[in-house]
Amino acid sequence: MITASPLGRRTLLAGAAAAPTLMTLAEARAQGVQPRRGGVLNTIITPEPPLLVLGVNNQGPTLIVASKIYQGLLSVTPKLEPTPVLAKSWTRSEDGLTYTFALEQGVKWHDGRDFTAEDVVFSIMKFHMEVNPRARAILQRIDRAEAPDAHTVRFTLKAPFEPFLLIFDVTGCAIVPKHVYDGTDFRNNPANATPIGTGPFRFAEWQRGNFIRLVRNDSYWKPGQPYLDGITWRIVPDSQSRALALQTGQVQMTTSNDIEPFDVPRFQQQQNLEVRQDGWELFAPLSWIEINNRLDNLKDARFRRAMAHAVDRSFIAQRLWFGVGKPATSPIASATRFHDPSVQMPAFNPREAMALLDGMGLRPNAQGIRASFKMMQLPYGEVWNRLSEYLRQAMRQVGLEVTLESTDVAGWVRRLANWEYETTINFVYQWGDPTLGVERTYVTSNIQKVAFTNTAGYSNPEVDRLFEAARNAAAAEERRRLFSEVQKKLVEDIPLVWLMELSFPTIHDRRLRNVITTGTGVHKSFDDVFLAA
Amino acid sequence: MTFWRRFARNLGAMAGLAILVLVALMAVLAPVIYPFSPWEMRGIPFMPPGEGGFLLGSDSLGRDVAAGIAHGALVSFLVGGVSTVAALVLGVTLGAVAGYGGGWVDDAIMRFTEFFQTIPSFVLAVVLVAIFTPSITSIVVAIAVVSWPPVTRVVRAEFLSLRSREFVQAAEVLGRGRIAIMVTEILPNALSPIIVLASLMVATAILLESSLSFLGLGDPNLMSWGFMIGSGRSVIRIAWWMSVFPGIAIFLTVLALNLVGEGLNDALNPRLAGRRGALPT
Amino acid sequence: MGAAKLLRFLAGRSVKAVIVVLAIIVFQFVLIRLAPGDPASVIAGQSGAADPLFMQQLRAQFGLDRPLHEQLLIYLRDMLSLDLGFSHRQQQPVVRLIAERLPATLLLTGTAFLFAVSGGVALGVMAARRVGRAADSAITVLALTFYATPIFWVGLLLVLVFSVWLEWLPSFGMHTVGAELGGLAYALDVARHLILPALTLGLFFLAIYARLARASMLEVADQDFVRTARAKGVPEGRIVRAHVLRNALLPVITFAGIQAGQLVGGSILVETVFAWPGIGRLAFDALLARDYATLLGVFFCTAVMVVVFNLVTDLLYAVVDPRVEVA
Amino acid sequence: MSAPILAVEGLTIGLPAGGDRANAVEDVSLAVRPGEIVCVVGESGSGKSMTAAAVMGLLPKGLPVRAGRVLFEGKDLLRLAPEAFRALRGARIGMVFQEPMTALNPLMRVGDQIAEAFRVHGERGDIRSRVLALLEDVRLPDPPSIVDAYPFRLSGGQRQRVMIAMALALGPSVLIADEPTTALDVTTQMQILRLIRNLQERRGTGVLFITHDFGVVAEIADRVAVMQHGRVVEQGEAGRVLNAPGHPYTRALIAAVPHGRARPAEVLSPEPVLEVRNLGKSFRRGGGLFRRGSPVLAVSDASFALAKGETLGVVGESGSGKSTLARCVVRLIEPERGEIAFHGTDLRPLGRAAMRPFRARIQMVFQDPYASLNPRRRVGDIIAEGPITHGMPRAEAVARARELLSLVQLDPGAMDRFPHEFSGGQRQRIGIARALALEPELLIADEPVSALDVSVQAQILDLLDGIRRRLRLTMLFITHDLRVAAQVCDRIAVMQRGRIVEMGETARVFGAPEHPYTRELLDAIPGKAWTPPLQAA
Repeated sequence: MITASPLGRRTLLAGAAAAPTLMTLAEARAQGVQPRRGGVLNTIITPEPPLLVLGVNNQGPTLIVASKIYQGLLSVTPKLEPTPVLAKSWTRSEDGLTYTFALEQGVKWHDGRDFTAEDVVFSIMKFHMEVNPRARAILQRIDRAEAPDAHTVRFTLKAPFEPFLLIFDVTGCAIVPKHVYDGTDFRNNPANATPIGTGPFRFAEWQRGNFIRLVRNDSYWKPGQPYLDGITWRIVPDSQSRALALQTGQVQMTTSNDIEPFDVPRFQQQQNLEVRQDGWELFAPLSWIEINNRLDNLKDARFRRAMAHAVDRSFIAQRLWFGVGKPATSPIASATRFHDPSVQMPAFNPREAMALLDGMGLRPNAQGIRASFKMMQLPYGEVWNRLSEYLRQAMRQVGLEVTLESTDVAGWVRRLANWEYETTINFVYQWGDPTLGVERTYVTSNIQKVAFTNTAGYSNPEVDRLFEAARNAAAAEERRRLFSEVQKKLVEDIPLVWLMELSFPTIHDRRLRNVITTGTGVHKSFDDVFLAA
Repeated sequence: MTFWRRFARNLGAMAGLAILVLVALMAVLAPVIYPFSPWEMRGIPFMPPGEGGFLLGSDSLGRDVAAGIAHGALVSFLVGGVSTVAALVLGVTLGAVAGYGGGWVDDAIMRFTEFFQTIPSFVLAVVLVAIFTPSITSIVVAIAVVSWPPVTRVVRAEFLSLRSREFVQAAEVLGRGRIAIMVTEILPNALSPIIVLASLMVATAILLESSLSFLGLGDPNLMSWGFMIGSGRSVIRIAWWMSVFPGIAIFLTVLALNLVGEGLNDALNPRLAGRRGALPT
Repeated sequence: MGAAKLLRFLAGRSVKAVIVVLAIIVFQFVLIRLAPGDPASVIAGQSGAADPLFMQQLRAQFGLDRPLHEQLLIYLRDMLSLDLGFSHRQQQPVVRLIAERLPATLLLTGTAFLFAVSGGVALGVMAARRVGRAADSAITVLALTFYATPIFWVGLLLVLVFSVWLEWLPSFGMHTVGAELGGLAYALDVARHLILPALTLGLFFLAIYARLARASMLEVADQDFVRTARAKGVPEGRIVRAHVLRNALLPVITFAGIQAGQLVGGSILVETVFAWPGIGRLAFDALLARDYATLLGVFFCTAVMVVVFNLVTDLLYAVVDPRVEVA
Repeated sequence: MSAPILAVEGLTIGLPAGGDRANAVEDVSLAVRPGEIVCVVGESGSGKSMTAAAVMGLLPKGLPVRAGRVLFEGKDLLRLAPEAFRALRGARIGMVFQEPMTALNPLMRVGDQIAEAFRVHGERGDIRSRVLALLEDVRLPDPPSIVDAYPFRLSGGQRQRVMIAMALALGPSVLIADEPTTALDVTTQMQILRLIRNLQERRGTGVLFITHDFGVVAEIADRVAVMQHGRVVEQGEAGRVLNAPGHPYTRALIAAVPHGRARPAEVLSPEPVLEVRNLGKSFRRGGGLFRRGSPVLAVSDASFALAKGETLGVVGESGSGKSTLARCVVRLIEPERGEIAFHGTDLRPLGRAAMRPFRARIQMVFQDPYASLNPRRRVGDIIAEGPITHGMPRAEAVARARELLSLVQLDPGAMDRFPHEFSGGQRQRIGIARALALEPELLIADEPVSALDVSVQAQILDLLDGIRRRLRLTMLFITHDLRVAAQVCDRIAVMQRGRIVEMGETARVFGAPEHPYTRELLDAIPGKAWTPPLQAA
């Protein structure tokens, strides 16, 4: 197992297991809990991010820390409805082509310069288009972007794109200062060492391998906020040490991969701490067994269906993830829009699996082996090694012999991208909308020699047509109908064996309030978070 | 005094041999005592030793630690043995040619050996395994590549001293070929230090394999002792037995090999052993 | 040893050292390029999104798009001005990165080495002087035990006993997280953190030195000049101190020179178990992240350390043994 | 006759179980009087060194003193408390050992090691000047530089002088010398013997001198004790024992001493088998990575001819190049200059393959019986190896080997046994059998008997002489012992520092040596004034 896992790839999101206890400002006052000003939040970041400029770097830890420094135009509720941030309000034209945003007045950059519409146009059309591959896929749909005045921005699309607003959260397109970046080499701009944003906290100090310290932005545009004096992220490479730091109160909050799944039950019993799994709705990572649909046996849907029947997903949820996250039921995660609960992938049924394999003529030999294939382990820490070890045993029960292949991150990505694998384990974010995060995995047009595309090589013209239609449909209801159809088709073809809707525990001191109130959880700006007495 | 009687006189060596036989027996009988794959999930995870039908407890997936240790023995011997043989073949050949050949051949080989010894052997092993992706073959190759230099040094020293011995010169005078002289005249007399070194190398190889598996560079399809310790490392607070028992297995095997090595050393060159001269106490 | 001769020796040896270090760097440079995947694929992997343009930009940024030999020449040229390149993973120049992490490794390996040599030789001498008696067999068994146990397992056991159960000592890191200590308090804190890792690394090498010292003492005890000393009526204690010990140290010094590299190898394991912020751990992470510049930087460092260490031991050997021509 | 200062009475020392006899030393009694040199002589394994070690209290652990007393200055050393005995050692009794090269601590200056003898026995004051005086006393050149030198800078002879200085530092009444000159060259040996005799006379020290060489006994002994298998078989005044030995073992030993009488030259035919012209060989010494070491001339400009059936002896001290010369002829060492004409063909430029046919016709017998046979191979294979390599079928070669065993007077049953099952003498016979297996015309013998006891030496020399005559062999005989050379060789070549300084008929060279070095060598033969009584038959 590779000890300090090089952070869970991008931030991983929990399905909304428990209903989000949305503590709005009013409710907090109503319960007589006055938001208290002051106090520094000590937390942990694992592993240490390379740098803190969103867009240039979109790795998990960067998103968590930098979302306190930068802000997006909008954010999302746990139900993935857009909410105002730097954009006070927005309107969409009748034909769904033009979006006009009215920006907040009097917002200042940390270096004192005024925040204007120019900054937004530059960030969207130049900065993220250049450095941010995920945003680029959506921003390329914009035909024109104009700033009629200092506080209005208008985007005109080439064609209607219903989920367009979901990209404007800070984790998608953080608004960066034009006067710092325009005309420079974004990746090597010296200003990257001291990030300048509009957010509630300013960059103060960074001791590599030790800690990152942000302090309150006194000229923050929301009056009286932020309540916290500052936030300090500690870098603690050893998992046992992180657990110890949380247990002894040295830190008041842990997020994402800080705490290993097997340690979570221990903290659920600790009275002064609260364990939350929600706050990942926008990301909704879904893990699955990626199958190379080009190879013998693996290209036969019956074989893949038998593999699906062989896997006990609730065992995985309970024994490997200790209840953090829940079994997957459909290619679209439950937290993502247009999830159709009526669609159910093949249940755990070893007998059915063996029947299917018999149907294919794959009889067990002397050692009881019907067929065998290789599985490339996912090199992201111990829990994934345990998962592939469990899958090998599960497949063996139905007569499928699995040989594991061990790799490290670089080797895994190269072999995945070059289709040099039989099966492996993978997980991808859904970014709130099937068009943004799900389509890329299943459409024929996206079969590329690049990681996180349709590397499985699944191709079904009917599915392509449905995804196309849903992408261009203007009305949400029309898209819902199309996506239900797609989910039924995919479950029937079962190109991949979906496993888990992953979740990540956010564990924090009970006195810390308003930690998780949005669909992005700990990736919000924390301007309304406070330490009660 | 026959070789065996001199070996038996060394109590430590006999103890070592006993342990080795036990471990070998465990490796052979593993499929009988535990007729299932060590990877199988037999019960509830994190069961302490003695409970839930687990002699030495269960690991994070409910697999039997005892079965793992039994099946792991074969892996350790396999890796240790094969890599040592490979290192010996390479080391002895280079050492012999350097020691007997002399001149620039000797210099070239020695520079090459020194070059290898300047790079920390464990670092090189890790890099090699990472490059050829962890599997039983890449581990054996990596261990062999880092453990041949000491063999070359020892064999070269032996050949250098034996080359000037008169029975070798006699063979030269008889007109025997260089290869014949190296193989039939010198090598048989250089065997005893090589045999002693071989037993110590198997021990070091097992240690190296367990270290590599501990860092996650082990063969994922082979339940090895190093792998068990590695997978138990992060849960050491709640399941200490996952790491402790495989460690004991490694310790006993490596200790046994060292003791046997010392026994062989005493038995093979009695001159050295006999001279346990009394040091002025 | 005259100053002139010393200088000539140092000059000769430093030329040889430079050649060896250069050879190692070139060898390593090519070797790590064989590893599947490259830094770009690591970043793509960790940011969860990528497209051909993104990969191409990254490769250009790391200069990976140029042919291998060109990259090597650039690296060697930069190396002359002690510019070891830029670490994309840690976003800082490799020289500064290593400068931050090297002291931790030097502290760890240095302490472990001193502990191992002094403890080992002391035990070896004691065992040799009581050969065959209880103390001798006890020390021999102890040495064999530590020689036979895997370093990381010893580390885990020490953590289990001393920090998990007894909670006397911290189980990780080089200083207490969050505690802003100054001066002496900081040193004490680091010392407390150093005990277990240094012990783990040291015990293994202590065992080697103990066995070596014992065998060497017994070997020297059989020499003729010891019999001569006894015939002169020299008391036993003085024989050991004045005659046997010094001659017995020669093989110990030689061995120390050869196995300097292994100490660094061992530090990878110890730094992993104890989360010790040294270059051993840095190299391992850099390898996984294909952070070539950092990895090569660490190899360069270890090569220099080993070569310098060999130089020192050879000099020490020449000082102790007048027969050695410092040629 | 004054009272003895050292008296050994009934000394018996046990051997560990499994030895070839019960005790190493059995009921030995002998005495040393002041100003007297008592020689204890015997072959290896006779227990002579063990007796000396017992007197000095340096017996190894496994050999218990079973009985007897060692009286010295009124005390029984065997019953003395260790601390009291230690105080005696070095002060009242001094000892000198056989191997000078390893007897001094390599890491300590010579002066300090001598000074230690003083300091350890409580001497204070200006020790350095006393050390310098001692070095002067033992006639070491330039004491001020030697006192600060490290041992490795000194020659064997010089180191032995330092050992003597150390032993006599505190004016002991008894000096024990365990074969002090055996490892030295003949000339150096003579100087050391004279030094001991001189010091002993001036200081009146009693000397117990252990040796195996009757020449040395004749040179310096006042009284002699002959030991065999741990017992003193005969003891008495030197002249009487040497010239009228009573005990049969003594008589046999003396008879085996090479008498040094020149043998009449026998040349079968004047036609030269081997002609060596201007042979030169130099070695590189030292030299690091960048500079070549200083060249040392091992053999320079050596020329000689060897007629059929003739035996040419090459004599000289160690380092004279005699061994290198022999090894050049048989191409074990590659000379840089000169010709080696064997029946007219120059062997020097021949490559390995071209040399093979000549290999069969030139063979060699080596010095150390314990190193010249491969311990891991059976005797039969060792002898048959030569013919098999040269194409003789195995069966025939084995039969030949069996014949040769009987030729060298060994029972054919030895074929299947291993070298370690034979004595030194027997192993040398096997070496000779191996050399003769290829029916060589020229035999090179490099110090073939130097490592053997005197009695065995004589048997091997007789065997060689018989074989030479019967097989009409030509021989090149290398030795440092002139008495052996005189007995065996037709002509003698004397070598000094790589050059042949004199060459001629044995009788002429021994009778009227021309070169001063030859005279010095002849003069240094110990006990040359004594001619051993001719043994009847």
